[in-house]
Amino acid sequence: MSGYLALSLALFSIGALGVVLRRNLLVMLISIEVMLNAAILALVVFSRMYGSVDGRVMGILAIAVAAGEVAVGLALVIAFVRLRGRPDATAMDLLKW
Amino acid sequence: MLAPTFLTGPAPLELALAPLVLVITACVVLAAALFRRGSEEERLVTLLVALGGCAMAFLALLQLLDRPGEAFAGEIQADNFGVYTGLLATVATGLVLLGVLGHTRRYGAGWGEALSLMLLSLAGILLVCMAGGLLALFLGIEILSVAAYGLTALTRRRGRSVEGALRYLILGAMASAFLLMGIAFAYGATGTTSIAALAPAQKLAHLDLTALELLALGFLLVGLGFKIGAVPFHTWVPDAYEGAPTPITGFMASAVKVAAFAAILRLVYTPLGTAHLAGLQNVLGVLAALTMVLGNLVALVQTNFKRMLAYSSIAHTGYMLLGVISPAGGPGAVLFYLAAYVPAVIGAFMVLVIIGRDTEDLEELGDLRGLAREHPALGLAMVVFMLSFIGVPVTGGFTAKLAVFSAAVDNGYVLLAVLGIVMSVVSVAYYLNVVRLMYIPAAQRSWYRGPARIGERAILATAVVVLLVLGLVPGEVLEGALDAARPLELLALK
Amino acid sequence: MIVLEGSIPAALTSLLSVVAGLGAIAGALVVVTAPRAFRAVMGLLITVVCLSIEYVLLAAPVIAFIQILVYAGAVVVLFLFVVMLLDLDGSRAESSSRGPVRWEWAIGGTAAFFMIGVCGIYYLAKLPAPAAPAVSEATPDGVQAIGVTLLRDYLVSFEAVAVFLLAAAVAAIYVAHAHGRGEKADPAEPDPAPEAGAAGAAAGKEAP
Amino acid sequence: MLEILLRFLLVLAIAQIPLLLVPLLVWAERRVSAWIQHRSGPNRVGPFGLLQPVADAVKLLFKEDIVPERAARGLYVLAPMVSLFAVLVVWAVIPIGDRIVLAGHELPLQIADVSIGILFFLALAPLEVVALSMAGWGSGSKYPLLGALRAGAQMLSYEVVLALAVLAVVVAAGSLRGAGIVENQAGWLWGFLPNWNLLRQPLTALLFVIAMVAEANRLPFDLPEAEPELVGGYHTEYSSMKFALFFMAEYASMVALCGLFTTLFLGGWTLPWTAVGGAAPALLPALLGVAVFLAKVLALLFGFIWLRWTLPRLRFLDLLRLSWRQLIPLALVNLVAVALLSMVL
Repeated sequence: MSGYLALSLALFSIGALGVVLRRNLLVMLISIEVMLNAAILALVVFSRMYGSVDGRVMGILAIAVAAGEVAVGLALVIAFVRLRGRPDATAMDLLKW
Repeated sequence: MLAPTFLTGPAPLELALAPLVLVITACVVLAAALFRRGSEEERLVTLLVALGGCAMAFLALLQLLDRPGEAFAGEIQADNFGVYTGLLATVATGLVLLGVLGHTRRYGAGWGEALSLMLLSLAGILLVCMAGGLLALFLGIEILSVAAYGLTALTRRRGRSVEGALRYLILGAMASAFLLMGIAFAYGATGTTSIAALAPAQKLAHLDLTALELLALGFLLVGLGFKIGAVPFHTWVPDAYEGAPTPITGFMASAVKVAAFAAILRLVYTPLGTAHLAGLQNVLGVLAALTMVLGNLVALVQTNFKRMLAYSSIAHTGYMLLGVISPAGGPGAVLFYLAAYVPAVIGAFMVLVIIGRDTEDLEELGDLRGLAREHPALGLAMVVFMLSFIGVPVTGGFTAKLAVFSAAVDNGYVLLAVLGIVMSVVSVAYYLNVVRLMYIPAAQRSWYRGPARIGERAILATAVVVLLVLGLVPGEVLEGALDAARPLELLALK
Repeated sequence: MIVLEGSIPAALTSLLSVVAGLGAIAGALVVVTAPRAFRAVMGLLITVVCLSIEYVLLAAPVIAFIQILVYAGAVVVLFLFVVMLLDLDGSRAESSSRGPVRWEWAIGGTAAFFMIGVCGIYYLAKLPAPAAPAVSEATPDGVQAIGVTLLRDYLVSFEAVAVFLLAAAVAAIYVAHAHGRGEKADPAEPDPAPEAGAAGAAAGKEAP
Repeated sequence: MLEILLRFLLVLAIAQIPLLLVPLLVWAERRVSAWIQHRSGPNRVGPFGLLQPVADAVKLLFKEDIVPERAARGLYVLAPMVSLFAVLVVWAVIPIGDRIVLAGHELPLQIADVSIGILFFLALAPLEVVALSMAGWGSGSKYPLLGALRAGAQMLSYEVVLALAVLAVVVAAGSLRGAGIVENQAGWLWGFLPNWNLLRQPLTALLFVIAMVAEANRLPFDLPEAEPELVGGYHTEYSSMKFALFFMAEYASMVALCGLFTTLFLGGWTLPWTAVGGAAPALLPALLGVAVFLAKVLALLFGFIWLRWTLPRLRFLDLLRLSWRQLIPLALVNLVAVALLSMVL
């Protein structure tokens, strides 16, 4: 059990690092997906630990939420690229301070 | 198929009626926008429909006042705290909608989408306010966030709008991941998903799950810190506020903020949170201090009015966090603070909307130069809003700050309260700068022409009157707020 | 393959779970280090598939296959679609994105997350053994249990997800749609680079 | 031990079916197309040209294996393998017959009788798109990229229709197991017709067929590889055995989809008006059931080929419009109607 949780924490950390370090907007979105996946893994692990269905049901709904967030994120990236030419966070320079 | 209600209180459907009405109205508005996209009259009609939806939601919520109940396996919990915050958010949304009543020409593109997203967002906010389960709370936050991303990017051909939305989305989605992780660990530590029952586990009592509890609270705190815009997690606030169209900014600064604080209050004041209250207070106290200082200092140097208000809203988040960490009287004070903050912030953004009605968005501080001489009524209203932000007596802002700071002092946070007062004094500089600019003479500017529309008059008058009432005779509202938050306090003081 | 308990030796399942866990971490590392978005998506796919193997091992096959269905079937394909779409003008738009990494963030972030991870692992080492599930999901009853819980205890959340998806769909379609009526680019801002125009036109043609 | 061995052999045998059908299909496609166009078709190698696929395979084996210079090598090499893998793995949950008794052991005629079989199929089938995207991107050239883009959009659109149609059947049958759905179709409709979902839910079947053709990338929906426009789409740059793998995957996916259709709508291994498939799992009836199943699949495959040589290709935007504007709303209405009806009845 603790091994699974360690896996979840590790994935979460790696994903968070990806969001913070990478400048490619698409990669940042993918890293967020990794973080959400880590959270879903934790839900399933705890569900197993308690022998109840709750965690799994929450996980199923969370998967749907993750997918919806990606859709909006990708739409925004497309709109952004249309305006600025590349999916790059360094091209975000209109808003300062 | 629904379980029969075992309470004498309201029927299950009645509890969920307000969000339901909003979702249905949103669908109607969306369908109308899909099939008939065009004339200003049609836009006006859809706006009225949306306003009607808000009004019905308001009435549905009003029904539940002082009639607490829970339904749907405890996922909806309509206590007074939830109803109070829900009413506040509904009124805020209604005011914003009223404010754009005369602007059907100005905000042509994406009209139907904007209205329906706002209604859906409000439905999410109500779900947050009345959530009885962790998952429902999370989903409410997700609904309101995803709608807010879309609303921020409403002017999708404008680089700043898309950029602000994208920054908002990346940080917001990351915050959601933190929240979900926190919820997972909270479930792991307690074995339950109900907020009310979120107590350190009895089921596995022989095991030490403190580590899980701490991890859960840590993740939840980071996630909620993002959503309320507290300082190390605040960077999205100015970007989103500046990028969004001004009425939307008003919506985000008012209704969305109410939801964020409802969520943080609900989660801090659970058995799980109060079991680690001292630690939470330390962390949140530091965040509050940072938030107040940074928000006020950075607001000093802004030249863009929306951005300045964004930093000022961060500062107000800091003041309200003082209330969050003060179990005795604090939560009630936060509720009252929200009630006083919402009309002022909506009013301030609406002044911007009104003066830019016929032209481009006017959002630089310089655009306000000489405004009060040309439009005395607008100027006067703005003065009231600014004074309320500062916390000058007679306005609601004063009573609110008094309530929060005295709660903080009562709970032993004298130093933080003093810091808050000092920072309020600092804030005088930038708020009064606005007033100064409005009253100095200036060349003719491109403000709106013609008489003020009825919606505009109504919204400004409402905001001013509410602020004055809250400043002069706050008694009943303050009592109501304190009463509504009392169950939360009791949990902590037990 | 679903009825793992009993039919396969325990050593084998724990070996499999370790391998899948390492695979998931490897996939996540690919995401973070990949020079190009396409490889990062492949990394996500690896992580997702490995995680669903873990779910099967955790006796939760339903969520395992929903995970693959949604992620491999929708999320990954959507990502690939956008990556390829943005690449259509041939400029390999994304390869320019190895911009400056902020080193103070890198060091601080690594330290912070490692601390969380290490503390977590240290404390969590004494978690309880799993309780036997009330109903095994490998039976039709188990699938039914999930359905019943979903629609009885989590009815509000289920409906809320529907509302969420509606909001997400409205927002995404609106934002990604290219040709709005009566809209102008903001005159106060610099014109987008010429290749952006090309990408935009291509996107306008292809996006459903 | 014997049981495990028997089961292993049985699984091995069942897994060969789509692979064995591929050469037959290749031959049939060429013969049928020739027949439709009043030509002779391949008739030199073997009787009726039956050995033509073998000749083809030998030829492909000896072709030079090219990796384009601009290709992303890993993705380029992996893509065909992933493609074939995705197709073959979904075959696991399709029951080709009832149970069979071998040496005293009763074994299911299915690779894996999982409780969520249909979900398994729906989950793993889209891996095919990922493989096509890998090929399109990995080739590092323009036509494959366009083909992969089209594949992505097309499959995303039609996957929804397919899933909604399948869901309607699942709702009516109350089971996610392939065998469960087949058993649900036992009995009679109005006393004399077989109780097949094809007859009970004709609209669902129609939706499924349309989505199925789109999923298999077959004409009139073969936009991802449309030769006149895209040279060959995602497999333009492939040669030798890698190309052969793609080729096999395409035909094998047709076989798998037809197997799913047979399971969902045609009563699987049962033959109406006879005892086949209903009775005890003796050896002969079980084998007869398998034969019935295969006969149904072959008939469907013939339909696939017939369709290809009869209908013209759609335009790409029309294809997407068809899905989002017509089929998905229709499928949603259908699903709700089926759910309501099965609640009432």
